[in-house]
Amino acid sequence: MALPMIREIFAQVFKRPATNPFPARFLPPSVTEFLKKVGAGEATINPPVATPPNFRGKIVYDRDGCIGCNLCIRVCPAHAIEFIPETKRIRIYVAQCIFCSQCNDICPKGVLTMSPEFLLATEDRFAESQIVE
Amino acid sequence: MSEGTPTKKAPYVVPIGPIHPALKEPVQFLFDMEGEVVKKADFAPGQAHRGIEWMGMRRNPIQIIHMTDRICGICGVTHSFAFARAIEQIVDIEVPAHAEYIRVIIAEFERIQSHLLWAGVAAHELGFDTLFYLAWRVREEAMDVIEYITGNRVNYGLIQVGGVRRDITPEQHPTIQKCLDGYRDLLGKMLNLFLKDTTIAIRCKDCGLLSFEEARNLCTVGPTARASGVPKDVRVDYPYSAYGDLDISPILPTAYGGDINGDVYDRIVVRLLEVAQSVEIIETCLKEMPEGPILWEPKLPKLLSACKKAQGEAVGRHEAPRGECLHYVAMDGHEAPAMWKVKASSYSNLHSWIPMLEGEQLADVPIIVASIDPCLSCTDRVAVIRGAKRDLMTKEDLHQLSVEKTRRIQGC
Amino acid sequence: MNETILTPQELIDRFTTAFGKSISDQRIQIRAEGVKKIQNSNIWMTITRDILKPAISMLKEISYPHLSVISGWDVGEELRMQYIFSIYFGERHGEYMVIFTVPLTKDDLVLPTISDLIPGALFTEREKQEMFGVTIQDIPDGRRLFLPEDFPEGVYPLRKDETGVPDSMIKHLWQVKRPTDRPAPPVTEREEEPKAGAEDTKVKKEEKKGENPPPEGKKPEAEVKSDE
Amino acid sequence: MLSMDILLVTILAAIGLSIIGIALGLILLGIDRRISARMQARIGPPLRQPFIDLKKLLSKENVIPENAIPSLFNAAPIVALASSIVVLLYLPIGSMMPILGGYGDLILVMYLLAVPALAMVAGGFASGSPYATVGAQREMVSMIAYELPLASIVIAVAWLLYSSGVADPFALTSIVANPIWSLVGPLGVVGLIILLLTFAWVSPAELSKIPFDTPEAETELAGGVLVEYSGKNLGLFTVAQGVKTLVMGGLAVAIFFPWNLSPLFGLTGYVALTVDAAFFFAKVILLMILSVTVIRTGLARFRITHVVTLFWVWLGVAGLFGLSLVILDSVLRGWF
Repeated sequence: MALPMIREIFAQVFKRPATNPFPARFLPPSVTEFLKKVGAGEATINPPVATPPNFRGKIVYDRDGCIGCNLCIRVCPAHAIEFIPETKRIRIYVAQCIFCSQCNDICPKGVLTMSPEFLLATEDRFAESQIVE
Repeated sequence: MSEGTPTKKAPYVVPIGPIHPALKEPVQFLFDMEGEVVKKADFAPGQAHRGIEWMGMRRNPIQIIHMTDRICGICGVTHSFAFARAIEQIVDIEVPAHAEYIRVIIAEFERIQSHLLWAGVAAHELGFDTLFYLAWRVREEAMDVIEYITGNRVNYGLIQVGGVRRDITPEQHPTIQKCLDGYRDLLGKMLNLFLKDTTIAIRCKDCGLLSFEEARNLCTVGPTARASGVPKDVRVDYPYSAYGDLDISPILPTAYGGDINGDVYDRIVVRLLEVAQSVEIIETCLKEMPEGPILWEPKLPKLLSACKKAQGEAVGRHEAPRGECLHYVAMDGHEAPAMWKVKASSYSNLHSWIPMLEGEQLADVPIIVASIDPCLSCTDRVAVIRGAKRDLMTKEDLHQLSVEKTRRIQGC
Repeated sequence: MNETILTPQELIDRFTTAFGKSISDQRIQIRAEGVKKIQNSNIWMTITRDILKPAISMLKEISYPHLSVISGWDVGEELRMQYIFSIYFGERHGEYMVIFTVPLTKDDLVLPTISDLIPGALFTEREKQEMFGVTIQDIPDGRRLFLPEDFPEGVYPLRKDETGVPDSMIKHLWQVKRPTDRPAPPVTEREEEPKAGAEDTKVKKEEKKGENPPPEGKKPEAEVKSDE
Repeated sequence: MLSMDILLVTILAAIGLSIIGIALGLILLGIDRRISARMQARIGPPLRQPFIDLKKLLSKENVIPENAIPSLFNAAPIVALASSIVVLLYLPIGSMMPILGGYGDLILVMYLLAVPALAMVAGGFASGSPYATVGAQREMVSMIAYELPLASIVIAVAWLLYSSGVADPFALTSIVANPIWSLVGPLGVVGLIILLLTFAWVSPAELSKIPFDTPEAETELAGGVLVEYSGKNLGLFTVAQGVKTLVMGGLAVAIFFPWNLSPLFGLTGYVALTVDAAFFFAKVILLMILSVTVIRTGLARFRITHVVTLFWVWLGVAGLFGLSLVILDSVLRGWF
């Protein structure tokens, strides 16, 4: 019987695990409590694996530079962008955004960019953190 | 089976799916069993049909390009590649050669990560979780490079009608090369762990057989067809994109020295060797990449209006990790295509399940099902079937039920 | 696969000789990509329903075809079904595609099954039945493929006429529960761009005027179908 | 009066040992998971994870399927746990003699070892799910399969003790008192090593671990015999699994590695008991890592047909071969 894996696993025991311990280096008694503390600034998270340059994370919108041309709405595949007629500006629902950054490409004023931020999970898809306007 | 122990010969039905740990995707199987042997197999796909074609026929090509990224969770470039090729034929766009090479590089990285992902899933189906973790760990390297080039790990968003959206600059070459070197070193180890392991061999050899005729007549594609000896590889047969410039040949199980049996083992061989082939292709492409622009038309409004004017029909094909992927598109002077038909690679392969499964042991069902690397779709809400009644439950409903239940338990 | 390879034109000639008037609108679509610009070709032929099976048999004699998929296109007065094949696979750079378009009038949506010639066609024939409302005669397994059992009869999702998906079945998921009373955020008007970048902006503005401006509620606002 | 005292002490000791046994069993499961995770380049759960899991399971509701037989369905986990604990009471732990040592022997232990598996079979059939039924069938088949090699080990041990003139050759006390390695010559040592390796392959089967976890086969049967179990019942099965792991390790230690540390250091009294118990547990951990963790981490799952072939043909032959070597050895030594 050839079992090449046995050698492999013995070698692995003495190596460092590949896991990146996130969000804490050691399992806290309650992850929810821990994250609350992080929010309050009482604890720090063990950072996630770093993102490369030009990563497409949460969208950033410079409202004042926008000219309300609507091109972004025309190419958004997910209908995540809404036009606000009063101010001729847009509102982006991050929960519906698919992070294709097509709106960034088409924007004539360059007011839309992608930030490296990707820890966006929340319960409420219309929470303050999920709306960019 | 409250009537007691079924005797060895009594046929009984084992349902597997739509949701089952053996299936990573929703599909329902019904097996007529005799003891441990599958007598008759039937399956029903479409448990979570999303109507993507329907959605696409109400969007413009630039929007669809990003929707195609999301047809499959693993093939982030396959569908956009095939779709873009179809549109480019209708609009008569000449894609810069530089962009074609970048497309091929990403497509091959995708093949590497997809085959490694499959290898992990296959190992898991065999109850070999260690190999599953190992395969997925090394897959990360390819994912990281893909993220480095395109900006995202899964939905690359790289392809644009008429080219690609991001360049591969000379500064990026060392990182890519490092990853490729890593894979070249690793491949011997993977082949050893998968193909020399006795437990894998006894589980996979002569299991899930698909003969040459069956593979050809059932129109299978990709590694499933090649493992049965059908030398079908769009990259080789049909010169498209930068593949026409490359000197490659389809990988058959004979490349590992064995005969062609068309069993699960052969499918492992083909996929693992294709990883090596992909590494070669990427290296060649990096070396021979011509200079030039990356887009036919960088101004998107212009591109959109060019698409709107176009009329006609075309098919775009690409050899995805799972086999031929084909998009049929018809444009009739509107912004949205008049017809868009997506033929994903698994669509052609699912039929081969029936001849593979019948006569096999129940224990081999997961690995056989996984061996064609099925890729269906993964979004659905919970469907509750009680008797003849069938309704959908949303997250709110489920949450409400959990709250009620917790209260009930705490109460007593 | 041991026969000599026919060129696309030879193939068309053979078909027109054999079937004469039943074949129309034949064309070869050639494309060359990459650096070496090696050509690949797709052959399109419109054929009548009667010669569908003989044509496929003939294709089989030439080289066993790979049926990718049967597609369809509802052009309004008729349905066009495309049988998309590729032949000569396994030959390096030798493969080309053969696409038979079969037009069907809407009052006679019947097609013969080709699953006796190519067993793998069954899957896509089943799909055509449920998606386009085409009847495939003598189909060995006529069950639905992708649509759920409780999907209403007589609704064919890929049709564009009154048998298509009605508005009542469409849920606009992207709109669901979107806040409607959210106040617009204040905007600080900025003076028109000074120096750098002004050139670029002008170009883009012109473009916008020249081409068609973004539609505001022009196009049927795309809907997202529910996941069913 | 005196017998009443003994009875009381026995009962108290039995309860104490059961609790310790359950705790140690769960720790064993934790160690197994942790080591296995490290072998797979993961960090793995904390050692107390089985306790956390158990706490959660015990606080949940039992869900009984509509077409199950409730009485049998609910009795199965209790029987499984109880029988595992009873086996534990028959095992010598370090230098502490078994609590129930006087009431049974190795044969009884073998029977009792089969009971948890039988309970799972009964529970599986009672669940009324096709997965559980298939799982239960497989469990029965694999039980029958691994009994043969296990029996050859027991017979070899008993033969050795008997031929050396030890009274009560099947009693665990006498097995522990007379380390079998000291009773054999070189040929017998080879035979015993073969038997030890056989035992190392029987243990994971007895514990339904990969590659022998066909009855539970997650990817095929979604948990097999256990598919319908939830909440407290599943918790009981988890505990039984832990205790069984301890028992299998303890049995291996008692038969093959019965030595203690206390004579070496001249310790007596409670110190000796504690040291020996700790040493015993260390031996159990080591054996479990080698025969359960390594095998389950390094192999793929077998098909049930493979399990039968392996145990009936390969390990059956190996067991019988080891047994014959041991017998041959003692016969030869008897002659000279």
